[in-house]
Amino acid sequence: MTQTHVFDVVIVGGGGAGLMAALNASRSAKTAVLSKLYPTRSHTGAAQGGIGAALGNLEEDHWEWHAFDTVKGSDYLGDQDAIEFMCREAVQAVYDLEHFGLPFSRTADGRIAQRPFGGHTNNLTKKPVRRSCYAADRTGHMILQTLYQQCIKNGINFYDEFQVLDLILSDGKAAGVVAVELATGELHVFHSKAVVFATGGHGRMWEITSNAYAYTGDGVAITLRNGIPAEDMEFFQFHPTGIYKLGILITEAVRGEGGILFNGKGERFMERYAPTIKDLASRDVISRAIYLEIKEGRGINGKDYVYLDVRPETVNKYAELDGRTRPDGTPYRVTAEEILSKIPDITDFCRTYLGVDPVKDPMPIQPTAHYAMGGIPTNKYGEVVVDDQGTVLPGLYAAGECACVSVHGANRLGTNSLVDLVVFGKYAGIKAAEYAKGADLPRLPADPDAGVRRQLDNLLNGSGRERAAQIGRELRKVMMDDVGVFRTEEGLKQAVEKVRELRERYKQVRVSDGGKIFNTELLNTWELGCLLDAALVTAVSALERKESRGAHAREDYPRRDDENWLKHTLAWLNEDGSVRLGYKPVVITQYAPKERVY
Amino acid sequence: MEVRMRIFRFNPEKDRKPHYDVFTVEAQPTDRVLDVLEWIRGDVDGTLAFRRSCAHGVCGSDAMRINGRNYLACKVLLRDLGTTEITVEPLLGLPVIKDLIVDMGPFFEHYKTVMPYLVNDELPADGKERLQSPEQRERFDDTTKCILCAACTTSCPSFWSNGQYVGPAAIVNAHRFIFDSRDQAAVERLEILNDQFGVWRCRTAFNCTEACPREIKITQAIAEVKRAIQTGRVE
Amino acid sequence: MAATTETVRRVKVKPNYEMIAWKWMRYSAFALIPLVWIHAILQDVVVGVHAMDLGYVAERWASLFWRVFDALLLGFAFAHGVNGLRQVLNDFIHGEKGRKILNWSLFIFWLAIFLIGAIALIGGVNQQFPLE
Amino acid sequence: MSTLKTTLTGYAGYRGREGHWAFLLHRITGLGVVLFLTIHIVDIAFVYFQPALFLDALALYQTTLFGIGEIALIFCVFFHGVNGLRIAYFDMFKPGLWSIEMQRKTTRTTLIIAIILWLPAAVWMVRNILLHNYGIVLFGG
Ligand SMILES: Cc1cc2nc3c(=O)[nH]c(=O)nc-3n(C[C@H](O)[C@H](O)[C@H](O)COP(=O)(O)OP(=O)(O)OC[C@H]3O[C@@H](n4cnc5c(N)ncnc54)[C@H](O)[C@@H]3O)c2cc1C
Ligand code: HEM
Ligand code: SF4
Ligand code: F3S
Ligand code: FES
Repeated sequence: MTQTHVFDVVIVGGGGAGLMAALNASRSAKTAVLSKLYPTRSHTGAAQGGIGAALGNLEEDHWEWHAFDTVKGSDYLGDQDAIEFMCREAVQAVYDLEHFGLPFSRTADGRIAQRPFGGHTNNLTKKPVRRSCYAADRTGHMILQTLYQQCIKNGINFYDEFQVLDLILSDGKAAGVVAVELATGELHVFHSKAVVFATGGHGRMWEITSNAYAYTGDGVAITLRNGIPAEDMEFFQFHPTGIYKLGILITEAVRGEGGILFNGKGERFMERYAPTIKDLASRDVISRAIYLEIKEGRGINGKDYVYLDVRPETVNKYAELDGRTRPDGTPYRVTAEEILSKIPDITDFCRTYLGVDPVKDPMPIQPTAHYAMGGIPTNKYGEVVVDDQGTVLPGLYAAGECACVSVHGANRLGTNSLVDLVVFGKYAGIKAAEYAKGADLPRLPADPDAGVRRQLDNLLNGSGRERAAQIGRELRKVMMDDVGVFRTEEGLKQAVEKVRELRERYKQVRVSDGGKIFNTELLNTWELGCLLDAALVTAVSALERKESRGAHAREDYPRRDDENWLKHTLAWLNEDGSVRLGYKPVVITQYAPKERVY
Repeated sequence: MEVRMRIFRFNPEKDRKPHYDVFTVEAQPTDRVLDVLEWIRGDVDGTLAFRRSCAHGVCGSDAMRINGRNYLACKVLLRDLGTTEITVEPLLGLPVIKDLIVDMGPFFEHYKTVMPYLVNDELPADGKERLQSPEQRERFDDTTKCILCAACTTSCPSFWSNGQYVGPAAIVNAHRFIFDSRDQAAVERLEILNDQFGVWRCRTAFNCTEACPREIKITQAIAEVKRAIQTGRVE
Repeated sequence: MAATTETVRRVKVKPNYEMIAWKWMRYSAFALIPLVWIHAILQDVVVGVHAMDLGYVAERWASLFWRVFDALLLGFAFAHGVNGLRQVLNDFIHGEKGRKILNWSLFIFWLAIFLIGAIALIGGVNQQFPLE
Repeated sequence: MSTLKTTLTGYAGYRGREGHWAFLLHRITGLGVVLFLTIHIVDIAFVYFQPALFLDALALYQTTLFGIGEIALIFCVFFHGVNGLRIAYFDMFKPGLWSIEMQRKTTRTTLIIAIILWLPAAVWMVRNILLHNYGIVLFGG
């Protein structure tokens, strides 16, 4: 029997964005948070480096500079009104977090500590600026914990381990969601005035990824299946420094603290690709540089990785060469202890997974799939926009990595995702509650969970000719090979074909577990379906975009083409598996597109 | 290398009693136990149930007993176990729901009882951050690392014998606020922990500290709380 | 609010039984080391059960020092031990009521044995009994 | 789920390290000593209440079986004492010593000290048993 619950606002996802929305929505609306993981297991907890905000605690900084860096980082694809909004709001958002109890690292005079991060600069001198507010290398962990703590304090209604499988629309408005309770296998209908999606990313479609198993793009897939487009899906960030083979992220903060990249010949190759800020260039630039080094045979021992070196002797040598100074003007020199104290978790990863001590040995790294710039299209209030005219779908909101505002454009700057979560999570929550206040409870369609039951029945009763695990492997491989750091027409065509084929084969899958209680096989297989949908849209969008911009690097179209392509992709997934593309203009306020050099 | 995985199985819809299944798996010494479990679920037996998400020891989903000791399955490499005979069982002391999945409800309930949130409604006049010196921040750094994986609480003999004990994880999270110079509810929390099921249940068995994947000095934190209660000094 | 390096804050927590018991276990531990060890080494090892009889006990208790020593031993060790026993059993008895019954039973048990020991200690070896 | 079975599974089956074993040993030795102490108070009290019974009890204690028990008791008293002292000191004066390295090291040291204290006593007690119960003279006749 399907149970029905009624709320004003239902939030799907208990990560940073979802909890921020919950805290703000629950002030005035009856709110529930549904999450397929216990909220504290969300991937926000994995974020290491920091959250960017122009507090100016250590040196001069202005939110306008932050906005410019973000626009430039986005390769001019970010919507500038939203970017300005975010960077201005970031300052207050960080103070909010501190007031919530977040244990930021501190400066000597007791203020929130800040450090340099890729792509963040002093706009006048073009030198890196200390803008990333951090708590050692556990900033995301602290944000997630702090927000969860506040939710407990405020008695938020949590439905933990409830996986949302469908969105209910009625009369063109959001009317709730359908979820399965993992512990019982029962379906629940959450009937509500407003729905906020905050389901995180979809990086599990790539072989080498920093993303959690749970990052299967459920939110994007569910909205796609309900006729809502996905925006800019071709832009997926590859972080330059993932642990070799495992993909586990080594934060940019390691380079912020002075870490240097070396190729197999022992060269500091970033000097050639970004002469001004070198190892602190933006992520797409470095990922491509590493890829090219490897391609030219300059990986370590000719293999497909390079070294990230944060040994104190290396850091000090290059800090001297670069003339790097501390805030008080003294030369920048570090000791092993200092490094360890700033990146304790990274040290632990290296020791656990590589048996390498980062202050004694260099770390083998390779680019790793990391962050979805694209997603569910929204405006700066988190309202979901369903066409190129800015038309809002009443009652539906999205925030966090699953949403595309778009503030990250073609390439996200480090630390900006956490800003995105707290700023847009907050506004999505506020707006959803406001909307719920003025709206009536929409009519619930007859049999709202029929669609979900059909999906699950198909998986339980398929022919069994195909295995989900095999399809997943093939998907990850083709995405890595053909929709990775560099892309070509040919590769993308192949990828589209392959994903189409995999989607067909997916229909032949049958799960062996027929039980209800924690049927993880059933849900993992359902998630694979989401990945396939998101992958198809990604590959088709990428195939169509004939230019190189930010994270989307086409070998056959190596230049950015503002004339034809300064626009956002919108992709609709049709019932028959075809993808319809549309485009909408980029909002430009004060920063005219320029060539992006670092 | 070839490993023999002996895995605790219990399906409440079918089994009256738990049993063990053995899977023989070809794996690399650098594979994580989680990789092996994933492979078994994907390619051999889809009905195997366990939780996981981040796969690198930061989300706290996959705490379980591996060869008799609590670990995160994603943080133990096969080569670290020193044997190819591997027994995997659910955490001890929480009700088993299915296979390696236990009911985390009681664990989170204990966590919630210790007021695990900052209490301080006074905001600085300028609306900016509250000040805190690096030393004050350092004082509670260790206990901010907790990911609520329950490896500690379910390794504690006091918790095994009496689930009413709040357990080391809850104390760790109380410690995180008690020693935060910005917080104003240290007394309330200490009073909560000064209960017959509070800190005094800790018999310093130390399994918690050994089990903690975040290397939190749990027993030390508990001792500091005990001292604060007795001496009235939070230092 | 200023950032200071002052890290000590004062709080006041009402003592309760568990806290006192915990302290008791530890303070008594310090006292028990000399008491128990000397007693055990002397009686069980140096003298040994084979050399023991009523005369030995009478002789020992003739000294005020040893009587006081044994009184302290009885006071500290037995209360420490019974409280330890209480802690162990409390681990296994989950009901509020069961624990109450247990605590009272243990208290009575402690009192009874303690009184028996105390009376004997005060009364000394029963002289009506013909000593050989 | 905190049943007796869980507890015993954990006590015996959990592969804890030094701390786990120290906890168990401390508990067992503590309980052993209370058990003995209770009996001992009662039997000593016989000197006042029932001197005849006291002599019977003494005769019992002099048997080999009880002799062995007594040797174990002495171990219990030493281990429980040294370990209790360690715990009390850490808890009350130096919480900072509750680190993994210190825990492992001090627990081992505790066991070694207990054994060093116990061995000569045990040897002497064995000698007494052999001498008095079997007339075998090991040394110091
Ligand atoms: C290793 C790593 C390091 C990073 N470091 C940084 C950094 O330093 N700075 C920065 O700015 N950004 C960083 N990022 C990016 C940033 O952490 C993420 O983009 C961000 O945390 C996403 O937050 P979220 O709230 O959108 O999603 P999440 O925190 O992942 O939350 C998603 C939530 O949705 C729930 N959910 C998903 N699907 C469903 C469903 N079907 N039904 C119900 N619930 C569902 C999940 O349970 C979860 O609670 C990093 C990312 C990674 C992977
Ligand atoms: C020789 C000196 C002794 C010292 C230093 C000592 C120390 C301690 C300490 C510190 C504890 C508390 C352990 C904890 O709460 O974690 C304890 C517990 C205990 N002690 Fe002793 N003790 C001594 C002698 C005795 C004696 C003589 C007895 C028996 C009569 C005894 C019986 C117990 C028992 C039963 C416990 C409870 C064990 C448990 O909770 O697991 N102890 N001891
Ligand atoms: S203290 Fe350590 S072991 Fe315990 S829940 Fe937290 S992280 Fe896990
Ligand atoms: S294992 Fe338990 S007894 Fe104390 S030291 Fe840890 S909480
Ligand atoms: S899967 Fe996240 S901690 Fe192991």
